[in-house]
Amino acid sequence: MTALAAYTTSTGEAFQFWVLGTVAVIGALCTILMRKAVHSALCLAGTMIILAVFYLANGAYFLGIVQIVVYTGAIMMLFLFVVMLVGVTAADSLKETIKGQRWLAAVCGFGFALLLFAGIGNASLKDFEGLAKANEGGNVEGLATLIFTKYVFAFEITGALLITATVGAMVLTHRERTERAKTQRELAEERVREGKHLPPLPAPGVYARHNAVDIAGLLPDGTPSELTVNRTLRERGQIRDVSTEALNDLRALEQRATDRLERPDLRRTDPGRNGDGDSGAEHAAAAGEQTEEASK
Amino acid sequence: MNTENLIALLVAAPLLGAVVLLCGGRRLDRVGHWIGTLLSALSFVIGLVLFTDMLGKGAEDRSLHQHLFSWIPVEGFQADVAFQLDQLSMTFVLLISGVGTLIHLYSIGYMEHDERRRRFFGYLNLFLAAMLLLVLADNYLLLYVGWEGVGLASYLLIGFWQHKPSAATAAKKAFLVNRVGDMGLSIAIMLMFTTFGTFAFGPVLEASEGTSEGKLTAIGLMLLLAACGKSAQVPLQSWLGDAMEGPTPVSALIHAATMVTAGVYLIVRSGAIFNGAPDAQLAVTVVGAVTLLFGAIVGCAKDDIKKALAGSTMSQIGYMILAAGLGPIGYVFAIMHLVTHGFFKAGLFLGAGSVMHGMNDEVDMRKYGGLRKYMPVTFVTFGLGYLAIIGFPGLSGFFSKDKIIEAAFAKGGTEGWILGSVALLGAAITAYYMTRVMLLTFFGEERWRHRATASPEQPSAEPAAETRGQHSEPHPHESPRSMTIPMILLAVGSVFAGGFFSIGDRFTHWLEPVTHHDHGDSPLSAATVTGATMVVLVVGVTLAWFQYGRRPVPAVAPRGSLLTRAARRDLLQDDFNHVVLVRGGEHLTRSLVYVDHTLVDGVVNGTAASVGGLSGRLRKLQNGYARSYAVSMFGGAAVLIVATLLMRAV
Amino acid sequence: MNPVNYLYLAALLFAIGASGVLIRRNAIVVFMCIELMLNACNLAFVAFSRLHGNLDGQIIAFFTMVVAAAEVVVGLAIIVSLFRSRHSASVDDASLMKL
Amino acid sequence: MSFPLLTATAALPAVGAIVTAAVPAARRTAAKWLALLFSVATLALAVVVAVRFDPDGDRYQLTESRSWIADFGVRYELGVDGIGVALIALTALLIPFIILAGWHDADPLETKSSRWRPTQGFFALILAVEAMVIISFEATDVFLFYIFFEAMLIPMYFLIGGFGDRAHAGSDEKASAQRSYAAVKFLLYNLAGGLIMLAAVIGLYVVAGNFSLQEIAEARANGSLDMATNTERWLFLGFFFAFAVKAPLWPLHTWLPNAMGEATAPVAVLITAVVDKVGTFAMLRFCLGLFPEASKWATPAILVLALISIIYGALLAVGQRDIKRLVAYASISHFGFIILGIFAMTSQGQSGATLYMVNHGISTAALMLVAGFLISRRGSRLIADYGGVQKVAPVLAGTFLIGGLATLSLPGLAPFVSEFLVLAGTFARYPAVGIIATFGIVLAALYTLVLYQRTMTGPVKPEVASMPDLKVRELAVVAPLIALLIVLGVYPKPVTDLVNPAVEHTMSDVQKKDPKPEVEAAK
Repeated sequence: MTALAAYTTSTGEAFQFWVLGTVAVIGALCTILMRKAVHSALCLAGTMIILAVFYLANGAYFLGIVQIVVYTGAIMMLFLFVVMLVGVTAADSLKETIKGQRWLAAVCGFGFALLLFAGIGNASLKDFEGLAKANEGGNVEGLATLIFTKYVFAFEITGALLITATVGAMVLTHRERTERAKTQRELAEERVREGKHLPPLPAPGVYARHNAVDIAGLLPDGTPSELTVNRTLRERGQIRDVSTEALNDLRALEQRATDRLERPDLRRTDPGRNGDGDSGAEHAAAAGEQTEEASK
Repeated sequence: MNTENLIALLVAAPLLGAVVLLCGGRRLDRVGHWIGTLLSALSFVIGLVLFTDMLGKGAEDRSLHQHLFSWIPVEGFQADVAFQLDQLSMTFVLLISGVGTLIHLYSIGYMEHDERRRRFFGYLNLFLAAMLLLVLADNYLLLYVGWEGVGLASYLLIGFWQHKPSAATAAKKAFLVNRVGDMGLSIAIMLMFTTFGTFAFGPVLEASEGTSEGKLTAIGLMLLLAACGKSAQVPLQSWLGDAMEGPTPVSALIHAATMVTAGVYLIVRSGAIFNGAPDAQLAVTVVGAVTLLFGAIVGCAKDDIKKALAGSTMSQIGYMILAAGLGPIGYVFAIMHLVTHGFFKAGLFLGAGSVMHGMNDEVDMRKYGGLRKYMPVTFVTFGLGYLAIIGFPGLSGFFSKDKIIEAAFAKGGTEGWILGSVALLGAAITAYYMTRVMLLTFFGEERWRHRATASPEQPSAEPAAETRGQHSEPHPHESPRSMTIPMILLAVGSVFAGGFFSIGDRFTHWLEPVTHHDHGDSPLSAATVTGATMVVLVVGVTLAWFQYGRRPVPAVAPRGSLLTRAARRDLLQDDFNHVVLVRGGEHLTRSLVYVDHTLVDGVVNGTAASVGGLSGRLRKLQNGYARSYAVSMFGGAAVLIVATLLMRAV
Repeated sequence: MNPVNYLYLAALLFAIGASGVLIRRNAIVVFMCIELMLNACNLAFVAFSRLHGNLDGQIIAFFTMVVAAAEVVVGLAIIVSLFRSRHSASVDDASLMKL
Repeated sequence: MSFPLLTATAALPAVGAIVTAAVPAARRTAAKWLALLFSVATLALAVVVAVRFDPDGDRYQLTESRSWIADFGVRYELGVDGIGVALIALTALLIPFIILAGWHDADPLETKSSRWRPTQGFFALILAVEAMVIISFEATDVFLFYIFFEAMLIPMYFLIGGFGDRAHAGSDEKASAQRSYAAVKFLLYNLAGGLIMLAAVIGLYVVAGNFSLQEIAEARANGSLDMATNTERWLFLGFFFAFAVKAPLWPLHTWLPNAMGEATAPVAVLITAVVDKVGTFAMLRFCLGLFPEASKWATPAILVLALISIIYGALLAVGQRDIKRLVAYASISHFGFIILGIFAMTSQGQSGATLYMVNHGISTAALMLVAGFLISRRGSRLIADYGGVQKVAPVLAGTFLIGGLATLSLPGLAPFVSEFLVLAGTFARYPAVGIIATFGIVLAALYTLVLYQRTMTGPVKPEVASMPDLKVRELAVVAPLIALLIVLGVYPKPVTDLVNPAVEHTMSDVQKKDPKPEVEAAK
């Protein structure tokens, strides 16, 4: 029994494995399936934390902590940072461009998993030593001794690698301004030459009810103008279009105005100059009311 | 001095002339013709010297031999440049250089108005050199050189007026047909090489006794093919008629006196081989007989005087070939007729040339007539030649032709009878067409007076015809001295040569060592044969006289019987060639060009295209998307794992 | 329960990450998937070190983390500069390998 | 070790090529003279080789041997037998004439669509080809030979594709398109052959363990190296294929008409008279020398192909409308004769074949160069565009005729000797083949005379009416060639003496005896 008995874990660990393992897998799947990079990042972070837990469960205390601190703490944050910096592109359209790519990928992944399972399955991994002995001097001390004795060179080289990576990152991201900055005059002339947007871009629509930059200003015909909104917002598709409700408000106001002043609806009887004039006056009145309401 | 060394000079003299004249450039234009004539005369003189020297010796040791240098020395294949001068060669040397010289002389006057006269004489000398080389060679390969050399010379001379497409075509045709014959000669030489290991006359002819008849027959037939090509025998005779496009002296020298008789020389020279191969001999006689009739018939129908004479040449050479085919009985007479024919036919041609010269280069006999008053010398010489060729008793033709007919009968058996009667028939026709020529040309009314312009279907032979002649009425006149003298000399030859040869069988004894003559046993007595010949002769002449002498001759040829029309077209032989060979060849080459372009090339291009297409399809996989590359990488990794797992499983 | 399951889990995660790399077009996400694969490996290492009862596995995992960190730094830098140059973080846009 | 004469002979033109190429573009004429100088110097060296060579001495003389790639037993081994000497002499002899004939071919075009043409490059390339050809005639190490056999293609490719004939049908673009097509076709065909040969070379190394022709031949002879029958046959085929492409043998011939048609006349001569000879030479030296049994095994098939080449090439020549293509097809027919002679396995046949290589080189050079002069005058390659040239340019026409007569192997001119030897040698062993091949001489007469008649005779075409006759330079090119044709036709003994011993060696390689004549008449 003792010899052949497969090394088993405590039921607690087993329970923990089955629960967290499922969550980890789900997280991984979400990572690759979420449409928005941010969500993927978050799911990945979750998975990593779970992995950290598993490390701890496997007696790799140091790694567990490092996993949380370095990975989930640093690297994933770095990811998010870059996402914020770059990921303005709206979520990937999950429509595949390369024919058959998705199926191939799925098949490959699935088959690969099967292969690995097969490999692990027919490897003889019955009896686990357990880390009790190795960790008796303390896990961190154990690692430290190994790092600074057996793996010292690798360690040093890793240091070098890190330095190189940092420098490399700086080099890559650092942009030398090669050409002289354009003066305003030049910019203006360029605009004239290109023949678009001679005047400055129009401002976003500002209304009493919501004066946010993500609201497109309305063109005279009431349609929203894309130009008025920041490009990033546009690309993220985070523009709120208020043209319709604004028009509805107007219509409601006029309705109320006609009711209150008990004047017959001239617009239907004789459409004429005065009618127009009235409507103009009503506009003004409506605007006045709105401002009053906003001030309250 | 040692006379062997002179032999080379025989060839060298005219060769030198050719080189000088052809490379000399325009500065020789004024003396060129004299250089040429003198050099050919020189070789004639050398010939005479050697002849006298030869006469001084005994009959057996007359054969001279000169070895110049080893030509093609290869393992088992030794070709030398060496000359052999025996009685046969000597006969030819004298004929060639003698007649050649006369015709050089004649040409001086005849070609006077041609600005390329120097070149013409160069070609003539080249021809003489080649012809002498042909008859002097001591092995078949060297003979082959001369053989092709005369072919080249005749090509150049037939096409001398190259600006005329007809002339150029005729020249090409002559060369090509000769080439077919040459093919026979070269195959014969190869056969000799494989059979005897050599192709020198001596060894081959010695060894030919002990050789299998099959081999000898093969060689003999190949030699016959060669002879047919060169001597314009059926089936390779078609070129001779067209060859008349050349200047008349050329027709006289090459296509009457010398070159066309090379075939006879070849057969007589290879007598030993033919003696061992009866079948080959039979073939030779048949060819001779057929050509004899063929040429005669063609000669009857032609209105172009030169073409008529060409037909006659064909049939006369038919006689010689026939005689040569008879074996030892006939060799001598073949050669004898060859020599006499050389005289009178050359004379006839020169006469014809003289007539044309006087008649503004008109060749259509129907536009002649009654010329005897205007050009007496020509008339007399031509007449003598005429009498000689029809075999008028006492003149050359009489002796030689009569002997041939006898020999034909003497062949014995049915063959003998058939051949003999064919020969007789030929004699009759000869008499007929020669009389016709004679009457049309020199007798009857003067049809050339106030006649319309030349009939289109008979393009005149000379280039000047387009400029002068044709439009103005001709003023027949006698030719200059330089032209008449050769004609006179040749006439003399054609009168006396035959008698001189056959009195006391001089010629037979002279050639004895070469031809080993034997008198066959003729079923008919010589007298009978002679009588028969006379009869047919008279018949032929009277027939012709009734047809052309009594009645006026229409200026435009009547439609004539089917045979006549066929004969006018060389008995349709040309049409046959044209339809079968020319058209067929053209289609063959065209289709082959197509095949080469589509099939042979197409296969290759097809493979290229298919490879291109395949690669194009494969290229689609390389879409440049990193992810698809990643997939393949990943798949590859998976495959690797599978492999390793299987390895470990195994 | 047998700790081998950790290995199975690692394999599964690795495969998922791999397919992610193949499926996603957003470079950042692709990067995340790579990270996922690395982590799966780390898990395997840790499990192995438990299996063999020594810490070498953990050491390797440790190094892997370091390397991963370096890699992420450089990679993200590349992505950023890429985005600067072509205003997109899609891997397919960089299909320059095609002639 | 004495002065490396062979290396010098091959190196001199190479140096010349470099020097010529280095001449600045402005000094065009200087480059030409330099090239001519170097080619003449090479000729002098070749003469020295021919003099130093003793026909009755060892098989390979003036040998040099240095280790080159020791690991693979590749040695830098040079040596010449009689055949090699003859062909080296031919090459060295022809190149000066080629250069002289191409004097103006590479001058910048005056047409407005003219690209800049590196004149000195033209001559440098010609010299480079000469160097490679010479060394491949000298190499007795298979690998060494292979390298230069292949390297030859590069300069040839540029010569064909880069310096096209100015006389083309249609526009410049069309012409350059055809030209590049021809060049690429040339390259592909020969590369394909070369690759297959490379495989065979490697195979040979695997079997024999080294590349030295002599060692392998000796080993074969004394039985210390015996190949399996099939191995030998495959190797033989590998070699033969490459040589048959180069030779070119039907049905691998189609690159030649394109190449010769599009290239300038001198380059065409370079192709057919010099470069292609390497193929036939290599058949004689490598195929028969290394694989005698396989050669004998393959003989029937090869003879048939050769026959087809002879007849087929001649017939197609008759069908051509383009002068240069006509000459090309004629050459195909002649190469058929050469291959026939080689594989007839008789000493007459092989001597004839070797002689044929030399004579065909000279005769084709004469004909093609004159044709080139003709074409450069009228600016058209189509036979139909000519007529009556004989009237206006008699010397040109005369030389053209002599060249043509040499092509139809008229007795008295050099090619006749070789052709008759080949025919007789073939006939001695395979009478039927010999007879069929004899038809070739009739067809040769046909295409030559048709060509001459259509171009030179007949009424003078207005376009050619003002055609100038040969200039001094051109005469200087043609006259020596023609003189050579006549001399070698009358007195070929020097060449045959040079060749015969080598041929005997080859015959002993293949262990064949000449068939004995049935009647020993001479004895």
